[in-house]
Amino acid sequence: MATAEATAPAFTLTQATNASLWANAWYRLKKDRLTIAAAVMLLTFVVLALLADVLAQNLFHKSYTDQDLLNNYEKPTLADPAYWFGGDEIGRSQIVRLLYGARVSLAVGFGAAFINLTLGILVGLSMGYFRGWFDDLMQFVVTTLNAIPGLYLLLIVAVFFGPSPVALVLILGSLNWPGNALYVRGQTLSLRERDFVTAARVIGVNSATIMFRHILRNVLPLVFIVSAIDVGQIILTESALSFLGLGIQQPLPSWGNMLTHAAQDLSRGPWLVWAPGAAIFVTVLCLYLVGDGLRDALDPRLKES
Amino acid sequence: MGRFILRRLLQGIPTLFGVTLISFALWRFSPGDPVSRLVFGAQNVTAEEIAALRHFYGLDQSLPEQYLSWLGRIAHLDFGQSFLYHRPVTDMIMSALPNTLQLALVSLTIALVIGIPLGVIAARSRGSFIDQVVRVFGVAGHAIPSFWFGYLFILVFAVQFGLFPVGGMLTIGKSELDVADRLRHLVGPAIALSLAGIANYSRLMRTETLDILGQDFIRAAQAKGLRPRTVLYVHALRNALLPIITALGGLLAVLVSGSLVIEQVFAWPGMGRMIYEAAVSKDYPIVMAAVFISGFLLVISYIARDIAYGVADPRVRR
Amino acid sequence: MAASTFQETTSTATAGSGRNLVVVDNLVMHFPLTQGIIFQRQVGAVRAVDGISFFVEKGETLGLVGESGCGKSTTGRALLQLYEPTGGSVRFDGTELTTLKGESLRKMRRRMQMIFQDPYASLNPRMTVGDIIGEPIEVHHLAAGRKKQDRVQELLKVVGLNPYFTNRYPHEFSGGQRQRIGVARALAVEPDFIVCDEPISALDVSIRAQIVNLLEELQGKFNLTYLFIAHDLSVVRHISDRVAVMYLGKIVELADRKELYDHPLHPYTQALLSAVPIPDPKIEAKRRRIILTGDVPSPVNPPSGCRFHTRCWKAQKICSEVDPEFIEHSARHWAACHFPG
Amino acid sequence: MGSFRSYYAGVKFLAVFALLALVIGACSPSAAPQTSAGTPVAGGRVIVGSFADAKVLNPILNNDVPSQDVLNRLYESLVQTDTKTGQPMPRLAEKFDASPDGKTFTFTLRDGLVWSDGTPFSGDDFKFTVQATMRSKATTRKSNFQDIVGATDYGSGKATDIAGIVINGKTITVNFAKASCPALVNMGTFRILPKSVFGKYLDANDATKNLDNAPENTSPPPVAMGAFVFKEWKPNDHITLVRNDKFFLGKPLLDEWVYKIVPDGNALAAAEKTGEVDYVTVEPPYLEDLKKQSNLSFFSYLSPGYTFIGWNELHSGNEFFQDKNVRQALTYGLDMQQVIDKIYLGEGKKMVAHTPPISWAYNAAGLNTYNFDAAKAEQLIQASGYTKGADGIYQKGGQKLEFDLWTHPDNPTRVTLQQVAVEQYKKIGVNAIPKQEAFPALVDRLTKSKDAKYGDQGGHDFGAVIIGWSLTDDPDAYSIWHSSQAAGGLDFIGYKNPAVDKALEDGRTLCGTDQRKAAYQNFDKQLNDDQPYNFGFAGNTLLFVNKRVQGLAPGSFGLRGFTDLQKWWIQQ
Repeated sequence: MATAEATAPAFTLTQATNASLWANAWYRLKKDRLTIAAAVMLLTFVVLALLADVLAQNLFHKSYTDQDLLNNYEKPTLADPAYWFGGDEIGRSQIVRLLYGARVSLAVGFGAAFINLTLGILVGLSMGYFRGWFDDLMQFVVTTLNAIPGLYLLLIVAVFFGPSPVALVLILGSLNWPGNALYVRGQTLSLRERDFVTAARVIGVNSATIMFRHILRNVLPLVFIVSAIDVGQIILTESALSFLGLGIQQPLPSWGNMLTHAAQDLSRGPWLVWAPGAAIFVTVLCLYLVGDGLRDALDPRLKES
Repeated sequence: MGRFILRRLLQGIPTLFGVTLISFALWRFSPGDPVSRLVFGAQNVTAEEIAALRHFYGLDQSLPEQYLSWLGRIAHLDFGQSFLYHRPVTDMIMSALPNTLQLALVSLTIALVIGIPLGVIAARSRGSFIDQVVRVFGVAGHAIPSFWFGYLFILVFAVQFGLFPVGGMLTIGKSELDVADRLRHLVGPAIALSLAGIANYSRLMRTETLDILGQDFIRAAQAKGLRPRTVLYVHALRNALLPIITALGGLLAVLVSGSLVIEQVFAWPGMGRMIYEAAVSKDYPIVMAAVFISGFLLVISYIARDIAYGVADPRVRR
Repeated sequence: MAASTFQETTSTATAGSGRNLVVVDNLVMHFPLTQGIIFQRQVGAVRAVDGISFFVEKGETLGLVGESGCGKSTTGRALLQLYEPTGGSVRFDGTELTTLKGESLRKMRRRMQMIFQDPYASLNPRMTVGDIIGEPIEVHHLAAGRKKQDRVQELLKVVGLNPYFTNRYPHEFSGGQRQRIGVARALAVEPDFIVCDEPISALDVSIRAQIVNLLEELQGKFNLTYLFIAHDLSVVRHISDRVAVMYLGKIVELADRKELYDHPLHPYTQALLSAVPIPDPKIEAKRRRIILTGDVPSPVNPPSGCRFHTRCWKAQKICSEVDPEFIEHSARHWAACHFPG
Repeated sequence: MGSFRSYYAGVKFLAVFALLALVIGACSPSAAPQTSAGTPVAGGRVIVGSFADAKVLNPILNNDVPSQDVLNRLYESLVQTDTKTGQPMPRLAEKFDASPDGKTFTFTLRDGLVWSDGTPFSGDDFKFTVQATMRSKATTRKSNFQDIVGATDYGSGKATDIAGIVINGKTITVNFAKASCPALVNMGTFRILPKSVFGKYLDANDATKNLDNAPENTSPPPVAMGAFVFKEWKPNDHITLVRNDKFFLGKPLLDEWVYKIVPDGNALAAAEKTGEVDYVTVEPPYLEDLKKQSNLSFFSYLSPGYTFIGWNELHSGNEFFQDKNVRQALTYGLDMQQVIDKIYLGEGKKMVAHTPPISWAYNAAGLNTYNFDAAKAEQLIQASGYTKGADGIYQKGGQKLEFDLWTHPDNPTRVTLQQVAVEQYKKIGVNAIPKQEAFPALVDRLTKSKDAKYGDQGGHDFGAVIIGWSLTDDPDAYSIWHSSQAAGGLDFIGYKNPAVDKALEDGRTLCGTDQRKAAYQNFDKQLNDDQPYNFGFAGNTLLFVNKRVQGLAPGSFGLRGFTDLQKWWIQQ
């Protein structure tokens, strides 16, 4: 399973004040071609995923469930667009399934990361801002959740809810937030002592507005970066769950279940393995690179030498 | 120090309590139960047999009773007996845990030994081609789903070239003490398991090193005539120590509970497989014990981390 | 009426003329030190402010002076209810603030503002100047839309900044300019009272006078009352009408400016004054400097009796045993010392 | 992995490993006879690869295939079905006999039987095993013995001995209280424990004593009757057995028999290729690749068992499953032969009724083959008064031919069948909605859930389910099809047919071969016509063995791959 513990960014915002954040970041980012390339790649995948319906109907003329059992294990061929990437064990078009798989995998990744992010921010902000008993209680909850092997939680919860995409988003989204929460809490603890927060209180701004307008605005850029990596981790976790038979279920394709299925069928359809494998690999890699690249760009300590 | 450790251990008790309560509730309220699985498919099982089985497994008690009697046994360090295996859970854990630890420690070492230099190298040449290659390489291993990496490793190194065994811990018939054979078996799973660590530590070290490079003391040290590389590694390492220790604290617990996927692919008889099988079979004595032990190890690893913090950074010491 | 009841029960320092805007009576601010995670127990307290009383008259500037860590900033913040005081009372224009909660407290905030020491830290780096100054206007529903924009621009003009800077971020300004933004934000709600928490200490020496002049000018223009916090006496001399000196959570001396500078009663005030350079080189050369020995004691465990006795050259046995009362030695001149003068 | 899960799941369905006499089985044609190369020599070790570890090495407590694989090496039984012919063969008993009324069974032991430690084997060991089973609180095996006269009384402590088992020298006579033809297999093939070791756990006068928690359950004693003796067990890694020089069929040639656990299908196939394991059974996806390996021998044979789609007749909203026409249409409308050919590479056989085609009780005569015929399927549906709606789905009186089709995701084989079924049924105007649920949850759904309308009659909350049976060597199918099993038993689809009940009861009480055969033929004809399941297909066991291992004789029944283990040898 993913070891999310080690992904917390190693710098804090306290020194970030002086930089013109986004302008400088963009300036730095433009020079980081690897990050730009990764971002473009990701964007391409997202666009392809969004266009899945259009492409499937107009270019490939197949849905992701259309079967052709008589001609299964069709080898990749240029003759028929639907079989550019070959066909699977019951004759479904691999490329169409990849497109819809992109939709599912990315939606699960981003969806769950969004929940992680939201929960992490809400809990972390409240912990750091209100401190006291709420902080103590949530610290306890977070430590306790961290102490249960994630695998076991996933297994039981997956058995509980059944492997639908929505359930999967909810499960993965509700399991990874403690890391985000602790990170946001740390940032909030230091930010809430800053004078601009005091100034807001003097003005009479209420707690919610202070948390969301003043503190969150300062935490958000970094949390987004953590989340970029989180998305990658979740896509990997989905594939691991598919491997265990608990991921997204057929006929709905996800890159994870396509890869798992293909890997078990290596000798009959070796071409089936490479596309979903590459899709996962490239996506996760790009998410990491974009996350790290953004962090570099946003980190005021990394001066141009 | 002794009092500090004792106090932290006591603070861990509510956590362990919470962990076991959650696990128990999840186990009990999720669908499926061990007896119906056992009985399903076995022909001509009588109602009396089913009742006897429920009694044998203690499932005829009310839920609070079951939980309390489990807690009572835990107080005597008795984890009970596995439903599925009819043997003491303690024995089962004692046979799986050392295997998992062995794998975890080796892979951790690999991750540190490869990840740290990678991070420093990338930072030293920030923005250059080398940096970009290292950035991609550091993360690449982790971006491959681990089961797929395992399959590739087996196909290429075990089947194609015959360099390493496909799986297991020892060649059948070899002595337990045959270190060379043991190492050959460790290579595949340890590398697969270390990929996440390599990605994380190289990224961490890269950030830390970039930070160091921007600081004046590097120039000061160079002025003293120290070799730049020495200065960099020593200082970067020292500064990166705290975040790495932080990361290790959690990581160790994760590794201890085992990496199911890798254990599965490489036929490694560790904790992950044990917990997994127990979870799908609803063999709760094993699940509860494993959760309890990994929770306990997490508490311990946090304490160890805090002590290490004190050693690494005198400011933290109280 | 309120003042008279105070007179009977508490220190005389709270009794001023009827024009008092702020009356602080026996204000105590302790920060607890705790141990344990689930079951916390208090093992002690940082006694940042330990029973102080004073008043601020309408339209005046009260200087509050003391070394770092003596509790003067805490006093300012506790006064504005940024902390919940451990004890004592704070009355603002006749209203008891310590018992105010929620909306009524928020309404009072309109009348009390604060200017901060560090102009870099007190402005949210992610907000534009327009948003920063506009926020109080919005919070108190003073204006909206176009009118709010106009008001923001007007305020920028008032503090001497280009009114078209509203879309810029704080980092695009110099320290002095930022402090002006901070002042504009404080003025936005048209307050009566402003706590100036060392507003110039973080600025370049060359700009300090500009800001002090701005504050004085605004005081006249908008009839403001200031509590001006500073860590040395030289700064407050120009702007203060009266000066209070704090040591380790207590006010040790309080008097009109001239009285205090000319006739300091408390040895600590004398020591502080001796450190203030005098522009006349002849006098400066003859000036006797009192060098305080020893460190400031910890506010967790303040010394018994007079808190200053550990560093005081006049200290006698009684000083370590009896805490001297804060008494009016001459008209409007209070001091807490067994051996004043 | 998926293969592991499928195997694992299969374990749960494993019915008793019965091995009855009277089997006239036919071995699948693709099982090539092994050509022996060279002269057998002693020595060496064979490594058997398995997806899962054994659980408990005590036949009384055992419930899974891996444990059975190992147990069968350690302990022996009175009789044993022949692997290829399925006929009952002498094992420890050189003679055996069943009375025509199915109530009395007699076994005569061979001469000079000894355990591996030299202790003589006697009828007391058998009796002790029965006693221990009846006293166990953790067993699911009592059905093998509970109809023996006095057995339940012994189990509850009312009696201090089992009156129905009489030992007279080498002769064991067992008397049953009621007729039970399958008992010869169920009882006769039960593995017998050494009383000399386990005897201490039982007390004739104290019914609370049993061997449920005996340490020997997981660390068997070095006292074996089988070809091998227990040596060591590294959990989840391997189990090592060593040769039993006193094995009654002759000293085995192999020195060691090792059971090695490789839980992942790909890794297991790879290990077979590299020679890390010698012996594996695999899923169809690995077939072509392993067949290309010149160092491996391939064996393929049908196993008693099949994968099916069950139609729940007691599910509100799916009452159309009570209509025979609809059920038959759902068999006609799914091209099972194509599924077998394309996905299982022809390694299987289409099923149209319950009894396995390899069983002696099977008779194809009079059985409809239900060859794929989509038009016929639609005709049948229309004949029942259904008309096609605008969405292309048949409906009658507002009720659409629409149902949830459940299976469990950890078995890719079943998931694939589910996908194909959904598509093909759509083409005949039937809407099957694919649903998947983890195995433990699905078991609960099949056996514990209650349908809102039919719950009190035994109805469960699912429309249709794809799942499989592993069957005993004996054709008895009472526990799956008898109407008494609809509430709480394995007849979870709520199928009830008096004619089927009658046939099943005859099969249990009329023990003559011809009578039983007629009974099961009757039974199959009823099911063939009723189609309470789409009976799906029976898959072949696909066995690969390294060519260095010689002397194998695998087959469908009994010891299956491990027949005549004492004759196995390793080519140097």
